[in-house]
Order: sequence, then C-alpha cells, then structure tokens
Amino acid sequence: MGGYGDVKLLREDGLRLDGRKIDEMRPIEIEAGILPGADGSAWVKHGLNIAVAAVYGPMEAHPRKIQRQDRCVIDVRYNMAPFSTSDRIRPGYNRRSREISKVTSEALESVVICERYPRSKIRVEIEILSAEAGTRCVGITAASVALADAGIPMRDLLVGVASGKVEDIVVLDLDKAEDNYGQADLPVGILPNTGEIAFLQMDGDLSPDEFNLAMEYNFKAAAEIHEIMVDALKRRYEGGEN
Amino acid sequence: MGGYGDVKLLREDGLRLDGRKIDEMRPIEIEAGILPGADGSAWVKHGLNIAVAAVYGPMEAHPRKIQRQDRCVIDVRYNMAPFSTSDRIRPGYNRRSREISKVTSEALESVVICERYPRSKIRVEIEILSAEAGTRCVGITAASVALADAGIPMRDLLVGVASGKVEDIVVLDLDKAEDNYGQADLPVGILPNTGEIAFLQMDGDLSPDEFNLAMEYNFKAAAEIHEIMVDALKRRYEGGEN
Amino acid sequence: MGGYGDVKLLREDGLRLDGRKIDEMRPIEIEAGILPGADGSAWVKHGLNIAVAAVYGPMEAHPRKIQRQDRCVIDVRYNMAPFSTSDRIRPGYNRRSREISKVTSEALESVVICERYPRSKIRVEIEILSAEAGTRCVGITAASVALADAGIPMRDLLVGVASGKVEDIVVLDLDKAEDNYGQADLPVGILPNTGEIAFLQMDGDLSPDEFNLAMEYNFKAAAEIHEIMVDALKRRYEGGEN
Amino acid sequence: MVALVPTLLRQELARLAESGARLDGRGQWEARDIVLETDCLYNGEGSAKVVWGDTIIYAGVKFEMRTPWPDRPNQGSLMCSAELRPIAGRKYEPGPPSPESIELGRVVDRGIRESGCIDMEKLCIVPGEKVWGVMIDIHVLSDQGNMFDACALAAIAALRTAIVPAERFDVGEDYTLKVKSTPIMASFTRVGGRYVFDPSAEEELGGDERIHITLGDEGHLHSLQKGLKGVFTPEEFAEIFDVAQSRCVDLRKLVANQEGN
Amino acid sequence: MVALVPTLLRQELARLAESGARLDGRGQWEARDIVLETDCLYNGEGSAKVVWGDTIIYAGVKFEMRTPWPDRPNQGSLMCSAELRPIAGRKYEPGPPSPESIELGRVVDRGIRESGCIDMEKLCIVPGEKVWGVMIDIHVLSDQGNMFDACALAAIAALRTAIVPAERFDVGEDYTLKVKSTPIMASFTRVGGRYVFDPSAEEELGGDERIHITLGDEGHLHSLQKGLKGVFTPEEFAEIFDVAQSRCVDLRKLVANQEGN
Amino acid sequence: MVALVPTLLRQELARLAESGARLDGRGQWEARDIVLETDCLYNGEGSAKVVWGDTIIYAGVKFEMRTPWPDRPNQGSLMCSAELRPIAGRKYEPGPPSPESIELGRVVDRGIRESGCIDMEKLCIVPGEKVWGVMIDIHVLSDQGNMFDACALAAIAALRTAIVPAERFDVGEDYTLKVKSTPIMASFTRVGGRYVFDPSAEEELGGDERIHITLGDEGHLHSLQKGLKGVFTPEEFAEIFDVAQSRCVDLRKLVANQEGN
Repeated sequence: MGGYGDVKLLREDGLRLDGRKIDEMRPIEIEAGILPGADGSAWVKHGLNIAVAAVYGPMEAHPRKIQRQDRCVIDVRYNMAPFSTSDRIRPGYNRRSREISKVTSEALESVVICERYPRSKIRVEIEILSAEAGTRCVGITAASVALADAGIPMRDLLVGVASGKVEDIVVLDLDKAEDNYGQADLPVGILPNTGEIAFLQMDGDLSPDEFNLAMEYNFKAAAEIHEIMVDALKRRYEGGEN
Repeated sequence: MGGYGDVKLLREDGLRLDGRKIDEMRPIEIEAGILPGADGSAWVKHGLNIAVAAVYGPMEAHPRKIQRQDRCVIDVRYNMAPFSTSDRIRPGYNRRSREISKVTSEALESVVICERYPRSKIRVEIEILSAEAGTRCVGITAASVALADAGIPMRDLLVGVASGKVEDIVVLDLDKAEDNYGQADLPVGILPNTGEIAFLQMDGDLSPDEFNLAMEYNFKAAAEIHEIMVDALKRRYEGGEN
Repeated sequence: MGGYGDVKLLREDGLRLDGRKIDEMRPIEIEAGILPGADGSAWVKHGLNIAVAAVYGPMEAHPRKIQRQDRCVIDVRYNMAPFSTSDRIRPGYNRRSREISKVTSEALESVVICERYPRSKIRVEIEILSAEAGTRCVGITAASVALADAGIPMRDLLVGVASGKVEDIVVLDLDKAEDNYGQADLPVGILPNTGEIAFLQMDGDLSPDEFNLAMEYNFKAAAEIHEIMVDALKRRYEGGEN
Repeated sequence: MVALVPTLLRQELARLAESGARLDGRGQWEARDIVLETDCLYNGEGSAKVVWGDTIIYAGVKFEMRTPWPDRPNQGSLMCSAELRPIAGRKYEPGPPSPESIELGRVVDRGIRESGCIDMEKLCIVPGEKVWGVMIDIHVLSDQGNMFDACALAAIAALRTAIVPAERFDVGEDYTLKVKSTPIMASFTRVGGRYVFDPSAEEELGGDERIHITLGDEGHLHSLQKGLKGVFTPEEFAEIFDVAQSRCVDLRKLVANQEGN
Repeated sequence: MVALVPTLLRQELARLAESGARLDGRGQWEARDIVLETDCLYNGEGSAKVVWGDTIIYAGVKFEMRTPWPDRPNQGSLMCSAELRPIAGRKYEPGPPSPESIELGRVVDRGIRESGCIDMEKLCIVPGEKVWGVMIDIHVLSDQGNMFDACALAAIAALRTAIVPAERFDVGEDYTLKVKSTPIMASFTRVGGRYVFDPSAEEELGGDERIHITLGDEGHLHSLQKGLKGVFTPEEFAEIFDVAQSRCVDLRKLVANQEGN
Repeated sequence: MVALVPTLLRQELARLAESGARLDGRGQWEARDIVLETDCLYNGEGSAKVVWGDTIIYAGVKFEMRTPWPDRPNQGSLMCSAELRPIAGRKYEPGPPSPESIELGRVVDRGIRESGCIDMEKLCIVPGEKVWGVMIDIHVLSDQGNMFDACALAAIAALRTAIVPAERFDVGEDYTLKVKSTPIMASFTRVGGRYVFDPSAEEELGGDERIHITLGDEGHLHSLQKGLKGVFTPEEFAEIFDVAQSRCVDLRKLVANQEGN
C-alpha cells in the first residue's frame, strides 16, 4: 500500500470520492462465452477493470513431469496487457504476474473437482485489458465463470472480492486512488455456498477487528457478485450455443 | 526506409553515386563448398556484403513436435555477426533476425522437394559477416547454393534480389546509402526457371507502376545471378571434392 | 589481475599486509555433513571466504541426452550469493560462474570414479556465501569433502589452492587486496597423493621460473589442506550420523 | 464446426475451389462481418476493438517520454508490437515471443510506419532532449482466421483516436495525435489452389502461403510480406493486388465511419 | 527418516491428527528448535543465519546508491528477494526463478515493507538525486520444512543489524540502519485435516494448503498469503490467528535477544 | 574421413601413439597449415580470418564510446567474446551461449588482457566522461579441431590491425590502435595417452583433457586453462610448456609477416 497519508479519500458526508458508500461495490457486468475458439470464456467489467478469461481443456498434461496421477492440474496465466495501466507495462517476465498466477491456480484447484480428470491439464488464461485496482479478484471471478462455461465441474463458483482500509476506515472494494493511497488491501476468493475461502492475500496494516470487519464486507459482497455470475451463466445457456 | 529526402543519391549524369546505372547490380562473387565440416556450404560476396551459408542434414527432426509426417522442415537461422555493421550488433535475441529467419525458411521450404525427407530436418545456417544493404537477399542466394552443394533436390535455385526507389526513380539493388536514404525496398526470392516468387517483402512507398518496374528489374537481375550461382556449382564439381 | 602497481602489498619486514609469510596460507576450517537433506555436504572457511557444497546423487541423468553410457556426469553449479561480495551480485546468468562451473565439473570428473555409475548424474552445488579472493579453490575443496561425505568413490581428494605474484614476489594464497592489486594468480586443483593436477587456470604475468615456484608453493599447501580435509571427514564419521 | 483432419480438409477445399465456392459459403473476395469499436479501454490513450468474424483483437496506444536517438535529435518514435498469448487459441503456447508473433507485429508496424502517417518530427518535445515514443500494442484475444488484417485495422484505428497525454507528463495540454493517413492491410491466402480474401480458421488450416499487402490512401504500396510455404506468379499477384485496392477502400471507410461517430 | 510414499504418508498423518499427535512427537502449535545468529557474513552489511530444525537459511543485506523514482524524489527503496537454488534440496532444480521462489521472496518482502519498519524517507541522501536502495537477499541452504517463517526471521534479523556503508560510498560515516519494528511471520499448514504450526518436511509433503501471517509489534496484520491447494473457513482462520499472535511474540524475543548480545 | 565410433577411435589413437604416429601423419608437435589474412571485413575496424587446417575463424574489432567506470575514470575497456553458432559444426546447437563458448571467449580474452598489450589509459578520451570500449568478436565458421588457438590468433591479428574510428565519433582523426605486444596461445590435447599440439577434429573426439597456454613476447605466461576430463603431472606440463614456447614464436611470426604485407 502506498499510504501517502496526505490524500483525502473520504468526503465530508462520509461517502467515498466516487460517491460510493463504505460497503458499496463498484458496478459489475459479466458476460459468459465470449470467445468462440475457447472451451469456456468470460468477460468481466468491475468498475473500470476489464478482465477476459478463457479455458482450454481438459487436455493431456505435458511435459509429463507436470502430470498428477490422481487429478488434473490447473495451469493459470494471469497477465496485464501493456495498455491496461497508466504507464505501459512491458510484455514478458514479471514477478508480480507469476505470483498471482501461482496462487490463483492453487485457488482454482481448490474448487474444481480435479479428481475427475487424472493426468490432465486445464489451461486458464486471464487477461487484464483495463486495470483500476483489484484486478486479481476480477480475474478470479472471470476464471470461475469461464470454467463453468466450459462445463468443468466445481464444488462452488469462486468469487474474487477485496476490502481495504482508507483513512482508518474499513471499506469495500478499493478503487484506484484508494488502492494507491490507502492503508490496507485484503483480496480473497470466497466459495459463497460453503462459506469457505480458497484465495487469501493481504498487505498493509489491519488490526484484528479491522480484519474481521473487512472479511464481513467481503462475504456480503461475494454473495452479490455470485448472483451476477449465475445470471451471466443463465443468460449464456438460455441464449443457446453461439 | 529512412527517407530523409535531402540526400542526393543520383548524379547529374543519371548514374548512381557509385557509378552504376539505374538497372545495374553490384558485382557478385560466389563460391560453393567452402566449409569442410558442413554437408553443403557457400560464400557469397555481393557488393560489400559477405554471407556464408552452411547446410547440415537431412537429419532426424527433434524435438518430435516439430516433425512433419509427410515432409522435412527447413530450420533456418539468419544471423548478423557483431562486426558486420557500422555499429556493433549485440549477440543474442533479435526480432529482425527472427522474422527474416522465418520467412527465409518458408521460402526455402517452397523450393526444396521436402516430401523426399519425411520426419526430417535440414539445418540452414546463414551468417552475414559484412553488411552493406540487402543482406537477406544475399543470404537467400547463399542458402540456395549451399543446399545445391549438399545435394538436396530443389525445384529451382532460389535467387535473392532487391530493387527499390531513390529520388522517385526505381533502381536495382540498393547499396547502403540508397537503403538508408531511399524511398522503398522490394526484396524478393525468385525461381528463375519457373518465374515464380517464393520470398516477398517490401517497405516504403511504391505506386503500382513503380512496383511493376521494380519487379521487372528483379526478374532480369535474378537471371544474371542465377548464372553466377550455376557457375559456382559447376566449378565446385568440376574441381572435384575438396 | 588489476595490477595497479602503486599499492604496497609487502611490508618492510618482508611479511604481507596481514602479517603472513610469503608461503603462508590463510587459516582454514572445514566441517563435513552440515546439510541434513543432502547426500553429502561440507562447509569451508578459508580466510574470510565461506563456501558450502552439497552433493545430491548419484541419480538418473536426464534429459537423456546428457547421459553417458559408461559413466556418470558431474553437474556442478558454482554460485556466488548476492551478499557474498562488496558490491551486491545480481542473481541469475553470469559468464564467470558458468566458466568456473564448467572447469570445476571437469576437474571433479577427473577424480571421481565415474565408471561406477553409468548413465547417472551427481549434482554438486557450490555456494559462496562470503568471498575474499580464491573462491573457486575454496569451492573445489568444499566439493571434494562433500563428495567424500556422500560416499562417492574418488581416486584422491581434490584440493583447491592458489599462488600468485605481488610486487614481483611469488606468494601463496592471495587475499583480497593481493588479488585486486597483484600481478598474477595461479589457482590449481591438486590430487595430493598422486601429485597430479586436475584443475588449472592462471592469469597475469609469470616467468617460467616464477611459475615453477608458484607451483611448488601450491603443492606444499595442498598437502596441508588435505590434512584438514581428512580431519573433517574423520570427525564427521567418528561423531556418527547427525 | 468440427475441424477436419488436414488432408481431408485440403481435399475438400480443393473440391470447393473448383466450383468457386468456400466452406462457409462466402465469395472468393468476400469478407466476414467486421465490427470496429474505438475508445474502449480506460487506460489506453487510444484504443480499438475489432471483431472480425470470430477473430477478436484489441489494440491500445500508450505514450512515453524518452530522449531522442543522437542521430535524430528532432524525431520521436513509433513502435507497434503484437502479443499472441495463449488465450488466442488452443494451438498457442506460453513462452517467449514466437516467430509468428514477431512477424505479425513487424508486418503491421511496417505498414503504419512506411505510410508516413505519423510525422516523427511532430513527436519532438525538446530537440535533443525529450521526444514522444508512441507504442501500439496489439493483443489477440481470439484467432479464428485472418488475424493480420484484423490486427492492422485495430492498430490504425487505435492510433487515429489517440490523445497525447501531455498533461500527465507536465508538457502542456492534452491534444489529439495527428495521423495523416489510414494505411490498411489486405491479406490473401491460397486455399484449394486459388487465393481468397479473409480466410477462416479452417481455410488457414488447409491452406498454403499468404500475402499481406498494406496500401495507403492513394493506393500506393507501403508494405508487402509473403508468409508460409508456397510460391506465386506475378500474374497471381496482379489479381490479388487489384482486389486489395478495393478491399482497402472498404476497410478505410470503416475507420472513417467510426471516427465520425 | 525414510520418506513414506505420499498416499501412505497422508493416511498416517490423518491417523496421528485424530489423536492430536505429530510424526516427530511435537504438539500442534509447537515449533522445532530455532537458532538465530547475526553478523555472520563478512561482506553483508547486515546478515543472519537461521537454523530452524533442519532448515537452514542465510540472509544478507546490501546497500546501493541510486537515483530516486521521479514521483518519489525523497524516498529510497527496500527490496527483499529469495533464491531457492538447487542446493536447498533434492527437489529443487536449476533454472530461472520458480513461482515458488518468487512467492517466497514477495511474501517476506510484503511483511517487512508493509509493517513500515523502514522509513523510506530516511533512505534519502540528496533529494531527487541520490537515495539508498536496501536489498535483502535470502538464500535457502536447506529446506526441511517451514522455509517461509525461517526466511522471514532471517530477513528481519539481518535488516535489524545492518550498517549503512556511507563511507564506502563517500557520503559520510557509517551508521546503524534505523528499523522501527520487528515484523514476524508465522505459518500454518493443514496436516491430517487440521492446522499445525511449523510443519516438518514430511508434514509438508503429506499436507495441504498453508497460510502465512505476518504480524507487527502491536499484533496488527501486515501480510497474509494462502498458498497451495485447499480451502479454509473463517473459524479455522480465527484459531490460527490467535496462535500466530503468541508465536510471533516468542520469535520477536529471539530477535531482540540476539541484538542484546 | 568417416568418423570412427569413439571407442574404436580411442583404441586406434592409442595404437598410433605407441609408435609416435598421428592419424593424419603429422608429428607430435606439428601444426596443420595455417593461413592468416587481415583487413578482410568491410565494417570491422580491425579484422582477421584464420584458416587453420579445416578450422575457419573470423575475428572483428569494433569500438564504442562509453562512460568510464567510476573507480577507473582514466581507463577504457577491452572485451573479447566468442560466438559458437550452429554453423560451426554438426554438433553445435542454437540457444543461449553454451559453457563451451563462454570458456572459449574468456580464455582468449584473458590471454590478450593479461599480456598488457593494450594500455587501458590510452583508451581514455575525456577522463571521467568518455573512453573507448574495444570489442573483439570471434566468430567460428568451422570447428575442425584446435579452435582455441585459431581463435586466439584471429583475435590478436584483428586487434593489431585495428583503426580507432575517431572521425565517426567526432573526436579527431582516425588512428591505428597501439598494441604493445603479440600474446599467442598454444594448446595441447591428450591423445592416445600423450599430448599432441594442434589436434584434429578426430583427435579431439577420441582425446582427453587439453591445456591452453598463452605466452607473451618474452615467453612469460599470461593465461593458463585446463579443460575437459583428465589429469596431468607437473613433468608433463614442463614438456608441453617447452613446445609452447617454440610454437608461439612461430605463430607470432605469422602475425608479424601479415602486418608486413
């Protein structure tokens, strides 16, 4: 967290700079099945973030050394397009992307019924086309919908959501300024039906009580996002194959 | 093309700065079979360009995923030596070389009777030791002679040649200054016996008529270069094995 | 060798700046078997140098193309930790480390009874944690002890040792200042029982006579270091498994 | 459609070609539906999305401030590059840039650069000290045939809507980048023995060499590239060159219409 | 101990878990022996060695002088990274940094950075011109379980003993780096269905997901990370969070004692 | 010649060695024919071609202007590196620099550098601001045995004919680089149990360790390197060291003759 401290992020009326309430999400739109060549795909707009996810597979896992005898591996690549941020991102190797890809992959392996596909691989490609704070969560949400669109069996739809802290107040779903100048960020991946957590990161400064409040906001928001995800999948299948 | 526009490239008498006529090539010398350890090789001096090509193979193609069931692949590496240009070229990864290697490889696959060697690979190594504009064409000519020297069956000898435009005049075979300050460059790979084209690139600005004239020059020059290539191969085999 | 020439490296009394005699080594401490997870390991402190070596294997050599039908390969990685030197060393690719790894590997293959393990690989990892001139020799000594600790049969214990030249005088075992400002460095790997040499590098300026004297110092020192190596291995096995 | 195995596919394509037909019923020189959208990415200083049949491309323009090359102190720079990441299709693999993606970026780059549509001297801020570097990045989300034309269209459309972010870099007010013309690429692939315009994924799978032609506003050639295995005659080139002229005019209108919106 | 094959190992760990036992006889929240040594490397401006059970970690601090980022002219920088070279264990292979080593370095880095223990403005030498870059490098010599906690401990201990080498860089006299607090990481792995603190190599081999918690002096959270396959409930987190609070207090004392020496 | 399989080849080489013979009929310390040509590359500021038996090497010298290292403000730099690209022989593969090519470049580099033949202070243009960086690049076109000696010969011959391109860099008139001496490398490979000078490709294939010796004008050692698997005694070294002395004198004459032309 930047934590510059001298930037005002809350207005006199207690609302946030963009007019949202403390526990209010940015608007979310989701569309499933947008990439004709993929086995499953999704487009998620969350605030000004845009993430697209594609699923290819299950397919044979190779090289053989990545194969698991009793389950499939989920091979996730999270990537930010060069034009997705204010300063251009150079394509290629990137430590941040590698870390996010790793933990996202592990989170998805925790919800997919991997035992169904021994020795297989499922490729999940997450591309961030536009970034405005919280892209790893938006990517998780997109990947979940794409996996469902591909017909991959899952224990639950994994929902990506984050809360944070600005000016000593816990708030839901940081936007760009709040992320840059705020005090903490707590992105999680929630299974809304089971109430379990498959993805967890956090940085900044949170007291135990603040952490609990932030988690409460996250669970509440996950339920809301879950409905939008389900709705997108319904529209996709009611609309028939495209 | 640089296209600076303020550099004089044609003299008052209509000749070019180095005294050549509009449709005159730089001098070309070719020698076949110059590398004792290769299956075929050639040395081409074209103006002040020097290219050396070596052929190794046919050999088993591996890794297996590059194998084609019904033909061989031609694995071309075009490379400029660090000392081949005015400013030293750093060894290693280079986007320009990769592109030229790709299209040269595809051009050679178009003339070699690839069906003769299923599941095989032929390595073609093109090294530019001295560069003075037009190296990709000189490399193609050298690779052709090296393939013939290796006894690889081909539909025709592929000839690399380029025309271009300077001071609004179409000219054959740009030299360094013409390449730097000219208006267009049209390098092609011609099969002189069939009149077909296997390699084509172009950049700059050419009207349709200029393009046709430049192509005419290229075909005429290809026939001349072809003779020099055949001559080099004859000398090689008349001279016996070396 | 830096060879600045204007730095005094010998005192009026003929001793060196750190008080050592011309043919005196820095103090050496060796401990065997310090890494619980490795098949063999050693810790060597030589002056202010600290090297740790680990041996894993013999194990199947793969990829298969590195396999030798009649013997094992010794896969050595010599590496300097980022904090081992005065200026931080960036992790990753490094020409110096690659060269040292190659010649160290070849030296160890010259003393290990490689024929005992056809088609196998023995991994030798040498990590320099603290560097004060002469690290390649300290690494060789550590690797030797680690191989012995792993129970790998060897023709002899290979000993790493160096002599050099400062102010036109041949001296044993250069320290950092002597390495930076001296005139020559002659690191060798000696088999003390057979009197053979398996590792040899040298740079700087040495007359034939100076070379012979430097070699004489090296052989004398190798015998001393050999005793300390044997002692460490004895302590390890008398102390029982740890 | 289930992909036919290549040999069968080639036979089928040859059979269709004899009667002048194509797998999806199009005419030889007919394009699929093309939807162009610009200004679609929050952080791109210029951006475009092209949906060309089932091929989907995004392009974004970013500016950076840099010092000019010593031998061209008054000139900024333009760079177009393409990423062909594994999202683009089942056959694309992760790893360093493939020769395919390098070729794609460089062919699109040459068409734009050589058309002279950007005046490099207009990108100079302080001679010898500060110039603009313009970066066009192309991102292929779905390759379902004729990726090159779709990428070139997205690139020039994004460039033509770009705003120079002078304020963010403290060198004055933002302004629209001046782009003097609209270079357009038209590509042809040999399918069943004859060339077609705008090949589908199946046609590419069962086809041979392809030729990429970039034309400027006046119909001049700015870039040519022949890719893949195959040869062609000057007469064949003359035929597709004529088609390219009219297809480029159509596509250029698409860009102009979008700007008119 | 001979490593059991994973399936058998998992069964054994599950069986033990039912009776609250662990393979090596420890209690659920009990750590192995930990020995911390600082100032142990000649060329490190700060250094530490941690022997945690059979896991052995070195950390070294180096300083470099650099120009500050244009948008933060008064701030130096801190970077912590970890190398997981093949010496660390049989399973580690040579090659470019693995996702595991990147995660390790970044999680330790975030805990230290976000605790605010280093005042970046204190690392400024000449505003806009020269600042200190502080590099903490972690080197894993032996990974025999719970590498993350051992690395975090080595990193903060090395940092807290670091001397700024101002003389070597001709900017005054050497002085002790000011480190305002002692962020500590405590990690938990699900083994046999329930969480344990400080897993051994066998427990990691037969275990599931792990949770890394970094706490500051006041018990505030500065970094969280969940790794590997598995899910957990908020209740489970609440339990380990309480344990983490007390374990971090213990480990912080270890650092303080070492400094007292 | 058809390559014998290594085991048979080794037996044959051992048999020949007993009678003091070599596969190609040469004496133990006899070199193949060597042709040295300089000034053979249009763009090299110095260049040389060596045809040594069937081994063919090019070396080129380029200059660049750079800022000196802070701790050596009056010194330029010299760098010699070798590329062992796949053209050099059937066994060479594309990819990042192999350990073999790194060793080759570094051993040649050390011989030249340590001989002191280039005065680094003479490469200074403006102290603390501008110095010359001299780059010697070695390009192996054909490796048919004893590549090291051929590369070292090409490198020093190219360096000794180099012209400093001061005009192109706007710092005065071009002038001949001052090279004070002619360090020469002589290499020996154990073949059939005894050392030979200038091994052929077959001898290398069936041989063991090799020793590279670089000697200066006065016969002083400037660089040594032992490569490959094998050991040797001090007595064996003494023998080849004597041979190296006379071989280096011969080769040095070759360089001098070429310069006399």
